[in-house]
Amino acid sequence: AGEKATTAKPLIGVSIWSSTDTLGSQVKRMLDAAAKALDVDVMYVDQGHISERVTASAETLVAAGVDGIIICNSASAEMTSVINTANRNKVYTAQFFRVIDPVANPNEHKLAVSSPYYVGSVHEDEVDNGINLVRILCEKGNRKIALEGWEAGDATFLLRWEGYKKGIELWNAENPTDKAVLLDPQYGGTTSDTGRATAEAIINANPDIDALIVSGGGGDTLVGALAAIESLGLKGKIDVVSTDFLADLDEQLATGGMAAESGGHFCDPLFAFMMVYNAIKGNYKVPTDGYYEILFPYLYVASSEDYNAYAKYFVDELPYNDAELREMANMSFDQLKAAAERLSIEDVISRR
Amino acid sequence: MNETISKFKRSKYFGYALLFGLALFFWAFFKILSPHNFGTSKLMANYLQTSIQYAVGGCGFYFIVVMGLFDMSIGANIVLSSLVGVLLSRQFGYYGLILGCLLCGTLIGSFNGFLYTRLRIPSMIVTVGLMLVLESVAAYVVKLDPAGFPGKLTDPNILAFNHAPWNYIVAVSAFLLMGFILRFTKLGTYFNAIGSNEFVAKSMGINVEKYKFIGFVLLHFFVGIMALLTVSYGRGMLAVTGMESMGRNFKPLMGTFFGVAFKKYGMPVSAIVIGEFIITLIFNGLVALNVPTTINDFVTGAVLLIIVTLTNRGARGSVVK
Amino acid sequence: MKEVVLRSEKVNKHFGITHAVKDVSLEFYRGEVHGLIGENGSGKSTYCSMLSGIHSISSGRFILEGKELNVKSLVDANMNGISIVVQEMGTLSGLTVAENIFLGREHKFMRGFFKDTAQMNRETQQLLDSYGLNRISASRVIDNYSFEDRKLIEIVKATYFEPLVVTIDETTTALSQKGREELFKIIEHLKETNKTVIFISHDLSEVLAHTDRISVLRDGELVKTVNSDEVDADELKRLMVGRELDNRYYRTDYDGTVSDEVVLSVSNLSVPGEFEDISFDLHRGEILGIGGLSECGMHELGKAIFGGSYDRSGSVSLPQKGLEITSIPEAIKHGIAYTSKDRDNESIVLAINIADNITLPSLDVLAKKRVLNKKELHEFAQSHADRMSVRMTGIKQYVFDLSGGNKQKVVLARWLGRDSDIFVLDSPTRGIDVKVKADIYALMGELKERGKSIIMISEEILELIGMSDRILIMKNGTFNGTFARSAVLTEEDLIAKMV
Amino acid sequence: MPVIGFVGLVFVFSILTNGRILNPRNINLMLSQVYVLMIASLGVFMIMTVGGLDFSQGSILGLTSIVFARVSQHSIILGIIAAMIAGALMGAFNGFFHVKFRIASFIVTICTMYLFRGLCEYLTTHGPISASLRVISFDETWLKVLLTTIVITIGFLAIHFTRLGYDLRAIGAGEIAARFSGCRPELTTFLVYTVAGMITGFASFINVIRVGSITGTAGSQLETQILIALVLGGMPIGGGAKARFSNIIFGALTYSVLERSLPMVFPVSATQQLVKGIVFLIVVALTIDRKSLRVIK
Ligand SMILES: Nc1ncnc2c1ncn2[C@@H]1O[C@H](COP(=O)(O)OP(=O)(O)OP(=O)(O)O)[C@@H](O)[C@H]1O
Ligand SMILES: Nc1ncnc2c1ncn2[C@@H]1O[C@H](COP(=O)(O)OP(=O)(O)OP(=O)(O)O)[C@@H](O)[C@H]1O
Ligand SMILES: [Mg+2]
Ligand SMILES: [Mg+2]
Repeated sequence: AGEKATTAKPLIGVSIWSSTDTLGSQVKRMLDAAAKALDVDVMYVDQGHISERVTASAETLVAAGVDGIIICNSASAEMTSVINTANRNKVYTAQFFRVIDPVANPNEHKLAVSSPYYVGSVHEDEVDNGINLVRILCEKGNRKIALEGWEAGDATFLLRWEGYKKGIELWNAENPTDKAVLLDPQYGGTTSDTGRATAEAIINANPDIDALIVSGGGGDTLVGALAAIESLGLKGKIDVVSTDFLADLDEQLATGGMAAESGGHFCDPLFAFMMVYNAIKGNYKVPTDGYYEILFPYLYVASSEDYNAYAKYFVDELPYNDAELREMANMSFDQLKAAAERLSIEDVISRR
Repeated sequence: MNETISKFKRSKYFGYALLFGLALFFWAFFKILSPHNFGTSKLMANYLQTSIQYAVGGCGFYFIVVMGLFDMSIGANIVLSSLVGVLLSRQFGYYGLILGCLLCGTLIGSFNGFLYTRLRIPSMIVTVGLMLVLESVAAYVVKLDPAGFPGKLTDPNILAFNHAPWNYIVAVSAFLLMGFILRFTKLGTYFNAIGSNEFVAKSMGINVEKYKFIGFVLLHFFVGIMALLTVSYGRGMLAVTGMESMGRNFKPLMGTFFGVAFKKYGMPVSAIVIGEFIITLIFNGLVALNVPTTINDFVTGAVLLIIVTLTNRGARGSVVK
Repeated sequence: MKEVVLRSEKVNKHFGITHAVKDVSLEFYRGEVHGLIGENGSGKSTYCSMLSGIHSISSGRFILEGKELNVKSLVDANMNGISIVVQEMGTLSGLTVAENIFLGREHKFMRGFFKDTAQMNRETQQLLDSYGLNRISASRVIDNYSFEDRKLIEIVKATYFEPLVVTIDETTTALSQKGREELFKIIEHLKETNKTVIFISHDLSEVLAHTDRISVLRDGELVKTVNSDEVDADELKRLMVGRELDNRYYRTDYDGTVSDEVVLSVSNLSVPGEFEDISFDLHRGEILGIGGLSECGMHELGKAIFGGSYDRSGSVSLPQKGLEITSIPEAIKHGIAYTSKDRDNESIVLAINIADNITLPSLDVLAKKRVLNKKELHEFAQSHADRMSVRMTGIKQYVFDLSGGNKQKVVLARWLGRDSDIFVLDSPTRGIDVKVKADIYALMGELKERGKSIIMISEEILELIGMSDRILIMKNGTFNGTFARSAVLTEEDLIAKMV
Repeated sequence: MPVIGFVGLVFVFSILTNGRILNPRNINLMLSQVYVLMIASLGVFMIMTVGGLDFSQGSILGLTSIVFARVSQHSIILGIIAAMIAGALMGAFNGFFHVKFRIASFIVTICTMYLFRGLCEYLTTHGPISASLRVISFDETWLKVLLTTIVITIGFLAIHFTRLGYDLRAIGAGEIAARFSGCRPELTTFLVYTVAGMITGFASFINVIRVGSITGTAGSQLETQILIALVLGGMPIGGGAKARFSNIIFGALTYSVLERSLPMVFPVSATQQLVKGIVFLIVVALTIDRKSLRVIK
């Protein structure tokens, strides 16, 4: 693959759970724009977060002759196979939305650190995000909080759940007389109808909850959960927070359908893409005693004005235009990292 | 005396007694374990609301399952028809949504039926191929949607089928239509006849190919209705690829199993509706007990297997594949 | 009175090499009950199937009321005034009684798209009631009724459309005494309303009692048509059997003595609903004939001996080896062979090739330490197919392509290959042409010579008399008579014990 | 016919990818997906030969992978044995309901697909189940090739040189007649389901050494992949005499080539799948043997 980089357009493979669902299609839109701006070819393989298909996707991409892979895996153990495939075939790889936890997965971590082809990872601080969302809810006066996830055992969900639990612990430590509780999660899949059915079941079983966390799932689960609340006549009575943005978020925020929202993370893969691109170009030297890591910030939206700005700069147009993307491609890693950590609605406004 | 009992045991009333008995059993089971947050009359209405969409699909499935055919592309059709409905609703409002779902569903049905009868490939296989094709077409259709969040029903003025009474009106019309078709047209009889013995049916002058085709069209027409309810219920649809739409085949199919199992009591439609209701009841009961929904699939599978075993077992020495 | 309503002109039917119906020209009068009799396989059912659109006509034509009849399906025939009660099951399970009666003919109750089921059920019920069948409910699913009731429903179905001609193909054996009376009442009624009934039955007294004229078929040919009041049963039998008593087919010796060695002992064998408490011994080198009417339980008996019946009680044992046979694999292992009357379903696997069919029962013998050798299997199959001179393109040919006689040869080949000692042959010459028949009889003689024993279950009386050392006649599930081999044994003797 | 389908497909895609799929490095990658599929197809091949279907194989793979992962913490050999036993039990469960209660196999296995999947998800609620760290060291091509070859060879020998193959085809072609020919259809069918589960249990070993840990979705859709692969390989859906052992080999290979080559030619997933669906339909329409299907269901 190395020799190809000099002769032909680089080809970067994207291994993603789905390039057609809400979040996935946003990711694809962002990456396609970057590829066009940088004159790079991209190729997608959808793996549905099924372990064996995740590892197979890396092989498929390598077989197709990519120079680099960005991947959103579903469990850290899969990365062993992915990194081995990358090493064997001299293909750079980076994770997005995911990182290998050095404590929970020391061996995978060691492999990643020592690999000359594992470039690094761009991810969110899920635990921190979880703590934040719970804090927002508790401060709004909610004391019984239900939780709807999408798929049991998913790595990201588990981190978020940990965050929610920590958030509750913190709150209860600070307010020993006014404790809050978090219910065990139920799982609503990634589609809006299953999301709604599960949310209805949760509320039917726990009519006294005052808040619901819909922890991702690409956005459709949340759409369904809101439909459930509305149809049960509880809109405004149950505070909802989530980690995926919605189409009618402004209205939901205005009418009390939503309490707060974190999201905007579809740019995260862009930075992974930039890292791999630069590694292919030889601009970033991939260390064999570490890797590049970017902690991507969530955007928090709590009012309809916020959302309108978000819609303008993140949905209607992309947060980066061609020129900015080309410029980003020439940044050093530290600059790239800074750019990622800076990304916010204000950041985009300042650039326009 | 014995005669009366055995007569009763084969009658519709027995079928109803059995089904309501089952429903009551599960209701009581969860009610005892979780008296406060399960099975109140208001909640029962909620459960019903959730289950009817699957029952509509189950009704459709029944048409071809009684003929011994199968269709793996139901889920893909739901996705595609919903997305077409949403796309058209952007321009034509309700008309677009309704016609988009129903017409697209029916068209796909005739396409499936056409390929099946023309290519003469077993239905299970032809529909696997079609499932792959339809899923990817849906991924293209969703790209045609100009909305910021494509495939979502964002306009609050187009959500009538999302809640009572319109969702019930649509579903009940579908059930009545199915009852009507089975009872008041030749189709129900012919489907049964083809399922019972295709050769005899043929020699009775029934155009088997034609009625199989009609079976597919009807199935997918009902799937179109289910798509309308599903997309409204969830306020949007997600385009999926990689065979993930197959997950949508099975909920309606379970209702169909009930229908087929209770066919001998002459009450397929009611059995499908009550059957789906029972499944939803169990799901909600488990949530009420705070059992993780992950075990739900386990319970659903087990309950279905028990029901099929009790009602649908073949005679000794019969050939069942 | 003697107005011809239906006539056939030189009608023929070929099934592959079988010439089932040969140049049959017949006339049926309006308002008569016309009996059609003949031995098994003489072409009665085939003739009627062509009349009613179930089978196509190979050549010739039917003329109904002066117009050539050209029907493609049962329903089509109904529309033209012909209806039939078929010999086999003719109703569809899973449908209601009314739906069965009106299948393919719903138009009467269609109001546009709308099928008036209530009206259909009502009319069906009235119809059933008018036949005195009020115990049958029109809206119930037919599976709820017994075989007998289903037959009666078929009769009702066949007579509903006021057809000109009704064919009733061997239905009485399915009916109890009461059912038969109901049937004859219906026939009487049809006759009174000036309809024509073609009535097929093996029960000659019944035929004589209820028909006006009788036509006799033999080997697909019409022998003669007679007036019922001018003949007796003996005369009919002569006409039916008619052919030069083909003694050259059969064994020429009349020595029925066999060795004392008992190779198979059946005691107190029962299968509920089929036969009860059957006991007998089979000797070495014996051909034991078992005869009776089709429903007498003898077919099930053969199956039960082979271990193929569910719910069997009593015992089948091999006294020399001191063991009991309880399952098919055991029966095969200990040298028992079985050919079923239902050849296509039970004797042979149609959808695999000849070679596999021949080797299938012998695989355990052919396997050396459980390992099979392709070449050996091939040679094995080839040699036994050749030995039976199966007419085929090769042993890789699929069995469903073969004619009935050749299928039967394959069946026999597999058991010869297995080197069986005891042959339970149910209807061994069913649907087989004269040449093959002779081959099979010769083979049976040869097997006897070699000390093998044969139980031959047959509905063909001549065959029983011609081949058996001893004949057991069954009636209603029990033995009703025993005959030793003798030159003077007549068909009448046997028939007397059957009916 | 399936050979022609396979060769034709390889030929077409070699041209479309400028020969990239034949590049030696790629052949290795192409094959990496074949192992689990081919092994699990062996069991389903037998099931389909007797005329049945099995939709629960994916869930069985998921559950047996969990069993293997758990037990591998103690001993890898024990893990393989435990996974095979677990698979055999699940297969026996299918076979029992199908044979004993005479319920159509696709109904039974759809029910158990749910049942086993539910268990699988339940067991992974608190995160993926990790296997022993040592299993990753088994992720060597030569080992996977060797194991697959061994399993397939055993299958081949059993089907060709013992009465198994004859029994299966006879039962598939005519169960009643097979019974009267000395086969034991009920026992055989039950055992076939059991063995199929056991084989998939064995495949879980290869599955786990490739992915390292097991999530709730492990093995999802394997059943459909197997169905597609076998049908591409020329397997008649109703089983019987026309089932050929080569269906497994060419089926699994064709499926893998298709799966691997499409992304090389079409960069967008939706297009890949569209083409896959159409190719599948065309190959089946051209190669299916309609003569032996009297009634096409
Ligand atoms: N006992 C039965 N067994 C099998 N099929 C039956 C039986 N009774 C009726 N059917 C079939 O079902 C069709 C519909 O019957 P019917 O109108 O009694 O039921 P329905 O009203 O549609 O259902 P439900 O009673 O569930 O509302 C009939 O036309 C017939 O084909
Ligand atoms: N579908 C068929 N294919 C091939 N041969 C057939 C078929 N149906 C009947 N035959 C053969 O045609 C001949 C006439 O059979 P048919 O059924 O008409 O006899 P039958 O007189 O009705 O006998 P039975 O008294 O046993 O009912 C027999 O040799 C039979 O084997
Ligand atoms: Mg007869
Ligand atoms: Mg006959």
